[in-house]
Amino acid sequence: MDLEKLKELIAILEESGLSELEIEEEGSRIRLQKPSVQAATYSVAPPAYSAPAMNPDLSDDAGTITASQATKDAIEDGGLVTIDAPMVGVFYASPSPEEEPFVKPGDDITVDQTICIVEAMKLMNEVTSKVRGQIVRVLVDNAEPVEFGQPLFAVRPVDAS
Amino acid sequence: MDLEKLKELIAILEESGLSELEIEEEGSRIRLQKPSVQAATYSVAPPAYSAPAMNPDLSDDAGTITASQATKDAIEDGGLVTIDAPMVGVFYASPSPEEEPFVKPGDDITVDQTICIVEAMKLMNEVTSKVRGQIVRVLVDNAEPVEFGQPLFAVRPVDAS
Amino acid sequence: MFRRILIANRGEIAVRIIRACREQGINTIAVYSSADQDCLHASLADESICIGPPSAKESYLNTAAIIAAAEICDAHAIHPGYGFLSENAQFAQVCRDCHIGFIGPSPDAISLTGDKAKCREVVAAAGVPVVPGSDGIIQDPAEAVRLANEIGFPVLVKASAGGGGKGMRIAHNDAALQKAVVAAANEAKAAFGDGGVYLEKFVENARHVEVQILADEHGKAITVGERECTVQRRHQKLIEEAPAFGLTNALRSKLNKAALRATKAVGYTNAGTAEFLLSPDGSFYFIEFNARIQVEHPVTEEISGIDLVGQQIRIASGEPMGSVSFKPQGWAIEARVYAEDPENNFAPSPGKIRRCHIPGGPGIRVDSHIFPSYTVPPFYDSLIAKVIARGADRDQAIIRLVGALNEFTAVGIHTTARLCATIVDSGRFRRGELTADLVDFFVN
Amino acid sequence: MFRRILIANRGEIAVRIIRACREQGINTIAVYSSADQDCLHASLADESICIGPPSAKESYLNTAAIIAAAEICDAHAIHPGYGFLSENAQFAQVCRDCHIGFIGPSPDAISLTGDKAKCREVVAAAGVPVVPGSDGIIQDPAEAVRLANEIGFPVLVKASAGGGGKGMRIAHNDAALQKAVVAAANEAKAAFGDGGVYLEKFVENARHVEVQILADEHGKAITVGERECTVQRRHQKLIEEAPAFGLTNALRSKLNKAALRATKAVGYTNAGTAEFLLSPDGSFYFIEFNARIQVEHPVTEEISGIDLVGQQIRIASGEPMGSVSFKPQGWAIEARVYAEDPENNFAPSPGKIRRCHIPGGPGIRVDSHIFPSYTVPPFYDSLIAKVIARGADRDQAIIRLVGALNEFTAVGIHTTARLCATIVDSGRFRRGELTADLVDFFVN
Repeated sequence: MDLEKLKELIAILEESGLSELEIEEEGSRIRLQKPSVQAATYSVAPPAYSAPAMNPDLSDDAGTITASQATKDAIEDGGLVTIDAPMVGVFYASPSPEEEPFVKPGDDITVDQTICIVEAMKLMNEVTSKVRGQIVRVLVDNAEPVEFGQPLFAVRPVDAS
Repeated sequence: MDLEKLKELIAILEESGLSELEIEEEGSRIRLQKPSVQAATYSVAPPAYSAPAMNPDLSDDAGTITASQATKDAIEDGGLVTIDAPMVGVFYASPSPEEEPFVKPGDDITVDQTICIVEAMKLMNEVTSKVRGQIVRVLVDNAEPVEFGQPLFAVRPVDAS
Repeated sequence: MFRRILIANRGEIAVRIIRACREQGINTIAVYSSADQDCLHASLADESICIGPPSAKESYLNTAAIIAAAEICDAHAIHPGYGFLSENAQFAQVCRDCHIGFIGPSPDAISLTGDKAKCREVVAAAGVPVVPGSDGIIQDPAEAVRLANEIGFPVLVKASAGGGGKGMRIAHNDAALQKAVVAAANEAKAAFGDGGVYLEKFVENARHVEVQILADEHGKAITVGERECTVQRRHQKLIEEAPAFGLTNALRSKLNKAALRATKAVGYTNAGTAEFLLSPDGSFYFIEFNARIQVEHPVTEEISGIDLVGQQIRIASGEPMGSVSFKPQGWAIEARVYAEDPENNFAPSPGKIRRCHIPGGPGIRVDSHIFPSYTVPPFYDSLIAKVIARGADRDQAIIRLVGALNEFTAVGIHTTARLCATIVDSGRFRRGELTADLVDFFVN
Repeated sequence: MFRRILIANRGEIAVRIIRACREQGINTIAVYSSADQDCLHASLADESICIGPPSAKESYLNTAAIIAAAEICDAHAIHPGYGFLSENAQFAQVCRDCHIGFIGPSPDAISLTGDKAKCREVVAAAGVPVVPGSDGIIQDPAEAVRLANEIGFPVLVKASAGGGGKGMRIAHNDAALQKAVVAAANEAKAAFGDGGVYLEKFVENARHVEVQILADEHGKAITVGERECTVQRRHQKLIEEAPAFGLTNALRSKLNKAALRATKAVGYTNAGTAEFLLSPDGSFYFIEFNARIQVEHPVTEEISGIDLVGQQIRIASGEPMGSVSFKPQGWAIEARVYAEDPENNFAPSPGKIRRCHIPGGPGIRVDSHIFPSYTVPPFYDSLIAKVIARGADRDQAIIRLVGALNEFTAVGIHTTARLCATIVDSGRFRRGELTADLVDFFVN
């Protein structure tokens, strides 16, 4: 999900007389609603950050499942593991715009191998892998903002023995 | 439980520097507590009316069990049934102070037999039995106030067939 | 001063009265039906006593049970709240006969204000403008038609014993009026046991403005400002505010004077409310006198700092009002949160509130009896909370109220909280375009 | 005016700031640690973003994470609340460098007020009375002993970078003082990374009175009255009120002037508080300047109608204060409800709040972030609610607060609500006998 596009959609809805806007495409769904009628809520999969309802979550579940957690669970159900953002910041797949990504799907990775960068306060923090295995999927787009704990890669682990 | 005595106890506690007062005798227990330290709460068995805590009952149980209900349950667990006050008022065991009680433990009663009076607004309301059986216990003292639904008699029912 | 007060009511108003008593060091006795044994008012009172089965008729409307409870618990006085026995002259008389204080006006004043046609006559005779209409009860449809042609259509047919819109009909011509008189009389007869109806000119696009009165038993009476109550749905108020929007000081002063005159005319003591219709041209007409504390009293409390329920108790105990005076500050708006489903024609939505969140913070007051796991019973009024916002001005009160209503959460039932937020947040409401059809505009 | 504000805090103050932003139509961005994902502030904000693991150091105290979040979310400004980064000059400077508004004073003013010995010097130089003591940091125990014999025992040894009673010692004689200087310096070094200590005469039976300041960036500064904060336990305030009890107008006026002079002396802008010791003989001494919104700010809001958090935002955005002025009305008292067990030496009592009841009704304001099923995490401050009562006078505020605190219920954890009720309801408190040991009297 492109964050800029989302902001544009929000602006469009806000300026319109509409109360709600829903777009579904290729497995992702966006629903926007104005707060005067009911609280604003939108979700992207996986979301960079979430815009919660104006009222607290008082559902009967023991706790809220964040979208990040839901993504993580789905991936782990498939026998894969995730590598998560160690900090909030902007995700970069490659050392610089001109260069190739650190890793791409199908690549084998080893422990301590640098697999991406998360930038926070102009500092480029190299993220290294804690597992040995094969990259199955990159879960975020280049230059996309990520929150702490957000899954970045789905990896098929290889037994270290 | 003598209501006048209760009031006296309350006055004594109120005038004292104490915060709490508890008396236990012959299976009945009175506990008084001042509200500034914790909410006032006293209970008599069975209570004419209850003085609840100042804060709402937020226990995890589905609902509060009143003392009346607890008495009722205990009696019914013993295979007996209760005859309950059909209205709030003052319980009288006999038609007038000089006369014998309508019924006493051991008496057999029939359906529609008058078994006591509940006075409300100077009106003497005769309470009749809805069951046939034998009086096992009279649960309230003469001239004691009763609330709606409070068990008055424990009765061993006789099958009507 | 009364030292022990029995509260012959339930729900938020019972809780409100308990809090007022607590402030004055008065012991409280709650009465409850067997459906209400877990209710907040029964928990918060110093003592509580079960007075009957769920049916209101056998519990909260049962004079014998309530008086018996008061006698057993040695209550010095009874506060009837609103609804139930609050405007029942006979109940007030029984209290008097039993030497139990009744926190409200005299039985005579209740009788007079309860007979709406008679009250209208008495107040008109005191020089207060009333809506042109019949002098008291009309005897037959023909008389109604004659009168309607005199004062001009459309007209309203109203039940003299009425309230809440029951036995009320609007008619635009002779034929409709003849039918309306018969229908309204039948409906009034069924609802109140009194088929008397009277006629009033229908004031178009009128606002409902009411004036709060406090009158002690020593001849002092004051007004505590007006409230705007135009936003209603089927004669049920939904949003109220104080002061009323856009009134000139001259008009406000005239309204207050008229309300005081009405108070004296009906011989009223304690807290009461004079209701007026306010026409778009600035003319106003007395319509009725409410002989009780109103649901919407908190908006007046919030702008005045006067504890109206506390005043009721002091007045009923015979104390003079002393130096109480009305110095309004800021603006207050109340939204009524009902356990009803606005998307399903406001069907009652009783049931268990599994979880709830009550909003707080600056300027927010909530009067409510709900708590997590409370079950809203199907037997009584569906009001579960009043959310009141106070602000330096109307805009601030609006924005605070909208925020609080959007926070308000009760999982397990439907409520009118979000609908109220939508209405208060709307341009129409913000601009003060208050009309009787405002709610309908947002429902469909 | 800022249109998007990130709140670098959690709990009740984050909720308070969100409500203030909502009133001004400002979008809010909540940040939360992974322990706080279910928190009310994360739910109420327009957007929320996870910034780190539970440890405060890696989340709410993590400058890089908060700035990154602000940049990602395009926040125009950051409100730091109280605690955490609120009085961190370096953080305020980073915000400035990143062109993000910091809702608080300038980095220089934070630095100066944070260096308590230096601040004391500067304020004393401006003619404000300070407690007799050292000019700045003392270099060695011998110097302390010399000085103490000059000004008279007992004396206080205080950490220059201190707060919350850390690095503070009282000494009654030479030997004890020598030990105290070393111990306080070590404690201060460990707690704040700065071992500088200074000396003050210990004012016996002193009350803690603080003056609320608002100063805009155009040279206007006003006082918004004083607050009484004497009722503390181990330097943690428990009950605060406004105004302070029993002050003469002359004394009040002198305090306000001293506070304004201190404000100018330290070059302060935004909302801040000048703290004073008030001796039983009516003399007072400046002790420190708090460069943040205080926990107890609501009591001032309740008697003044001024939205202090709203003013903070307007001032930080560069707006002039305009006609804001302080016209106090009535009395307000706040009780802090902590998740602590008063019967077990105030041990923290984190855990799941299975059910809760938040009191309401006239005059009651609750600032809280709890809700049913909320789990109080063990990682942060244990404040779970502030219950604030407003009344026409102190007696009314007291009785309302006691009632509300007795209603307050949180099943599953221990709280200080009942203890606060006991203290406020006591004869000592009612009579205004406010001393530092008041809490201890009710705990043992």
